[in-house]
Amino acid sequence: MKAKAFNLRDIFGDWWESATPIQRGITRTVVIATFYALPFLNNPVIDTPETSFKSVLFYPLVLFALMAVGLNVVVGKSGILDLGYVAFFAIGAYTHAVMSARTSLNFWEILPFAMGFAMLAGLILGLPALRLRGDYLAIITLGFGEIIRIIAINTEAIGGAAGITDIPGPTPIFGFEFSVMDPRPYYWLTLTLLILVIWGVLRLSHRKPGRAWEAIREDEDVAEFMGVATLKYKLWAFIIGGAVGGLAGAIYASKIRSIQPELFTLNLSIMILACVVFGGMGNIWGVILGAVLLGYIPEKLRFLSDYRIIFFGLLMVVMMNIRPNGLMPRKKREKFQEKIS
Amino acid sequence: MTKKLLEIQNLVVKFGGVTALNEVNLHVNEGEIAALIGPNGAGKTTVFNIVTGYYKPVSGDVLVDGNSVLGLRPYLIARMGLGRTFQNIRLFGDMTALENVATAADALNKSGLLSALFGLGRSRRDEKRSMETAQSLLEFIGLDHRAHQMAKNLPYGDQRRLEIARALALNPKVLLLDEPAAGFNPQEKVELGDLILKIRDKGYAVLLIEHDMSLVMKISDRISVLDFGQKIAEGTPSEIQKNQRVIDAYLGVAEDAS
Amino acid sequence: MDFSILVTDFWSLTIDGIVVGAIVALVSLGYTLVYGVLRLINFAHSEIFMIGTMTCYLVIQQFGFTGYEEPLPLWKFASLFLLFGLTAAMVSGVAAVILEIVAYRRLRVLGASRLSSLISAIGASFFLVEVFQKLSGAKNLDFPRMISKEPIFTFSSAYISADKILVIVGAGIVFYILNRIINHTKLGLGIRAVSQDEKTSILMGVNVNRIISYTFLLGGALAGVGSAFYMVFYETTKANVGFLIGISAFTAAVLGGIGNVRGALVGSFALGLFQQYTSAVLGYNWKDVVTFVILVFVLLVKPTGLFGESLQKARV
Amino acid sequence: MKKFISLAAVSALVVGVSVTVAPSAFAACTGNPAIYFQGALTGPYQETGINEANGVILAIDKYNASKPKVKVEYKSIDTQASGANSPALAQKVVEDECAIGVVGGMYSGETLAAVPIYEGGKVPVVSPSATNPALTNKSAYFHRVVGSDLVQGPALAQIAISLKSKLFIVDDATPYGKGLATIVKKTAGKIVVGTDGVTEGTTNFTSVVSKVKASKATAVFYGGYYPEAAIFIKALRDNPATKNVKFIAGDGVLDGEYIKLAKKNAEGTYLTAPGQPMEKVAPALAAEYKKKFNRVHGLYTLEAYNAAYVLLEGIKAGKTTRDALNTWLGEAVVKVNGTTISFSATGDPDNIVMNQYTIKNGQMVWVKRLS
Repeated sequence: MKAKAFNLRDIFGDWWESATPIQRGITRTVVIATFYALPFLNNPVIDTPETSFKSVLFYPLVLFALMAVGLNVVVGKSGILDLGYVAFFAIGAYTHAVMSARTSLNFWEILPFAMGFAMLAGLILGLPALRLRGDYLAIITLGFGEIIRIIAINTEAIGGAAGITDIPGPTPIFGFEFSVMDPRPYYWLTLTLLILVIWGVLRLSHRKPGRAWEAIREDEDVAEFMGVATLKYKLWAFIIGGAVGGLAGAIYASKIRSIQPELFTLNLSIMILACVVFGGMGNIWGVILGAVLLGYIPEKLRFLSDYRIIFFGLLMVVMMNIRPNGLMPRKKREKFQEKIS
Repeated sequence: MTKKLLEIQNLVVKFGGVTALNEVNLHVNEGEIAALIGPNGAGKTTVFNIVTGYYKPVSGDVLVDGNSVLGLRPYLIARMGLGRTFQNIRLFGDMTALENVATAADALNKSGLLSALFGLGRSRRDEKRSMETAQSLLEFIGLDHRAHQMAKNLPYGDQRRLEIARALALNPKVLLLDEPAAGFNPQEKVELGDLILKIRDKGYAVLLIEHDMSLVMKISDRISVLDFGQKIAEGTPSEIQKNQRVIDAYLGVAEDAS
Repeated sequence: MDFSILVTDFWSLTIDGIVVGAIVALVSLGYTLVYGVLRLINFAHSEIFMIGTMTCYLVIQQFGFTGYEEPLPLWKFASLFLLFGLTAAMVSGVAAVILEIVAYRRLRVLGASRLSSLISAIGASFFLVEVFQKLSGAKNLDFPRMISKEPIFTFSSAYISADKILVIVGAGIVFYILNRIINHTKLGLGIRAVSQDEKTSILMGVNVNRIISYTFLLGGALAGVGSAFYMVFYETTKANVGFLIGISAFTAAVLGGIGNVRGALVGSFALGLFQQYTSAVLGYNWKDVVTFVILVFVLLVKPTGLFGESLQKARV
Repeated sequence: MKKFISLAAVSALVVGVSVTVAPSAFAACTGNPAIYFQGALTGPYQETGINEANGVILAIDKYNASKPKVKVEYKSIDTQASGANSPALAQKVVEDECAIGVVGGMYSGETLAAVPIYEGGKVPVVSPSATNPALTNKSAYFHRVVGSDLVQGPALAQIAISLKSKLFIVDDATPYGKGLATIVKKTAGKIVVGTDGVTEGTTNFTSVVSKVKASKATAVFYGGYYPEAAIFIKALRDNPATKNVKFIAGDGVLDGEYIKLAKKNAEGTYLTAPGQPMEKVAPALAAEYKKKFNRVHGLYTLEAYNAAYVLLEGIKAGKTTRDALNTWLGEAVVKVNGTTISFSATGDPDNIVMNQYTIKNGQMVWVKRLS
């Protein structure tokens, strides 16, 4: 057998495969618990200097991660270049803002609507747009993102350019109060939802839908020839991505309590796309790593004031050149079997 | 009378004014290996692209097991019983061999995305079926030891055979093979011929596009010849070999291609 | 909604639309040329345009020139315009070549996914905008009035002034030269060859790297020329000036069929005119909405844009 | 071996977590109380931001120099005037136990996004220049020393009416610009002959000019900030048909950069601002400012100074906790630089000032007090 290069990922992978269910369970619990415990950390090394680390943990870190996981279904898994992901985020945010003002529903009851409207938007856009490919699709989605923002600016019924203020937060649940003061419950809530979404996405990835998406990404024509209903699965990817975006938007609105259309610009779409590619398209863990880093680094660099985006841009170029497929690229662990002859 | 599993009637195809196929009639009978030969640019691959629904013909009809498939999306045609391979290998490179085959096997499962998400029994049964189908097909073509390797990392010959396994996962009525022997050495060609015969013996009808005449002559039951979008001859291998028109139009020119 | 403006001010809107379209076209060509040879969106191309406008500004600054109150005599303007126009073309062209080397080349050699290049380009774009933000103090930079904007003559409702004539005629000359380059030079042949089929071009002995560099040079230079026209027409720039015009130009390229030079031209003028009309009737803000809706319809009918070759069909 | 790795990994994680866990409560304030400034210290709007920040610094320095019982520290958060940045930064202020008051935010958008957090942390806020009406009544902790656009909008409409004009209204789709334009449109009523909306950052006003021309308007109101206003006025003046329209705009345009960019076209622009002309109202302070920072004050330098001054008066009166200071703000009547500042229950000033300005010979000139 060839000597393997020292590779943490392989070492962990080998260990994970040979681990007993109990060992796996313990590891899972510890890792998840660590993430839940993050707001209690008070470590000057990881703290952000100018902003509150606890607050940063919620936005951008975990919210970026949630959106990146959603966008990853679209871009990473199915290979659909979506430059208008912010639209779903905005739809979710506005759904919560408008419905909590106009109806007596609380945050938890509105959440399904926020996701539902985002999914509906995905369907309405996806049906015509997903017949197109590659860069043509990219420009249509980009346009969609802008259109949603322009409509929000020009619709006085949803606050126009000034947006909506006095958005209520979530009502207490399991003894957690969601005060605007304390970002931690929001962090925990989003983290919980993120774990749920990861669970769902992983489940799909390992089954028929995951294979269909991968096949579409690899070669759409061939996937179609092999009986994959490509349009249907692309639509599903779009809708699932949209639902996660809408979810993130509703949580965001419930936290910041006032939203304006100018919060939902193309830049946010690009940022989330960058998280996906920077971390490693198609690999959910890589994508999360990308989101955490791209959310964290600008906050950490805030002390550089003007120069921080300069460094940030430079970092993106350098990193992509060093690791073109992202920090943790999608990689299947191949298994070799000796042929029994 | 033998059943015609695939039938092409009076097919006319034009690309921007150029006639690619002109009034072509073809069919594949149950349990036979039919071959389609002709010089480069004669329109052979176009036939595949028409019957699998990728292009639309100007006129004519395509019947799969007696039903017209004209105007259907390619994936539906595939599910109705046409599996194909490609002249230039087009596997899902970043997926494992097993996944490549399972993807096609999935097409015959009814369970959808939601049942996969919520782990309903039907989806679990389907998942098992896909995996078992894929595994047994890999065994059939002798690739089971490479099941968990990525398709793009397989040797060339294995990639060609994997494409065949993937097409078979659709449980096709007719298997369409587009130059399966391209790039093979003589030994591999012999093995391929045996494999195609084995496939026929399993009960699949085969439509074969191939430049290698010795292979075509050896395994085909019936051969059709295309030249400049026209069918110029049809018959058993021995008939075709004797056909003066084929010899004039084709054999003398194309011998170097193999 | 008031359609009467389309009647009363038709020619004024049309002339302005042509002027805007001409400037957009010069930027759009850069997207489409690069797309042709590399099959990727050069996201940082808008910043190449920005660098062009900054170059114009700096050249004029070097002359300590603030001719705002009274425009220059024609000969003086012409020589100055040639000076900063050519400098901008050169600087933008070189900047585009450097961009390609820094942000794309290694990725291309490694055969990375096109999205990796996109993110690299976005990083480069952030970097350039912020550097110029810093250098310019994040301010709008004011360009002096160099050519009279008094109407020379009126044409129906349209006032035709020297700057508009300059942009339209100037852009026409540039398009003519570009046409010569693409269709009648060895470089043009190389670009067309690589656009058609990179692999075969390599086999045929085309130095693909050099062709790609030249393509970036050409695209950048066109954006530089566009930036000179832009500065004369709008008389202002800032670090993020590229964003809006970049989106317009990219949309125009897609509308025309990205990768196709003629498509970029037609798409740009169509977009310029169309946006001018819709913003007059519906309001400036809604023009983008209508534009994208129209774009969806155009692409649904013709999935590769107005002039795009059906690349995907040719692939199987 | 494998088991060892797993154990090592698990234990490393556990140790790592336990070592760095710290009590979640905020560290109690050990130093002097601090007043924060919230606004743009970098980015496109830094000019206005720095002018305001310096006003706050000046007030605090003067206060500290007067040998008070409690000295006050100046701190700042740089939002770049963006609502996307301000919540996380405001959170930091709230968590700083020493922070007992905030001067800011500078623009309406960033303030709207940050106020809920200040309210949660019970930090009193006094804004020198955020004028969006939606801020009023939002929070018991929000105050401002300037009147809202509910005052500025009608004042602008009144100018248009008194000019007997047919008015065309254009806005830039920002919370400030569009908000103000909406109010102007409502109060100007029948004289409005057309509206349009542009995008912040645009340079292409040709279609807007065509619309103005077609509407036969004699005056144009622009709701937005100075960079676009300068381009817009130039485009209007260059077209013979709109050459002579009167140009009316709010405080977002009232800035030295507007004159620099629009040059002679800026002459005669009708401008309003709740901000006072510092060189007239407090010439000595303006001179002190110039000496200290080696730059001329801007619009709202005085208001920032005044806002900080009110908070400092409270501290001087012994209100050194957030709540005490906030309660005190509700009742206080402070005289500073010729203005009497007190707040209504909604947080708006009782004494609302509105000024008209114009540009004359390349200078910002105060015309009159409107209210």
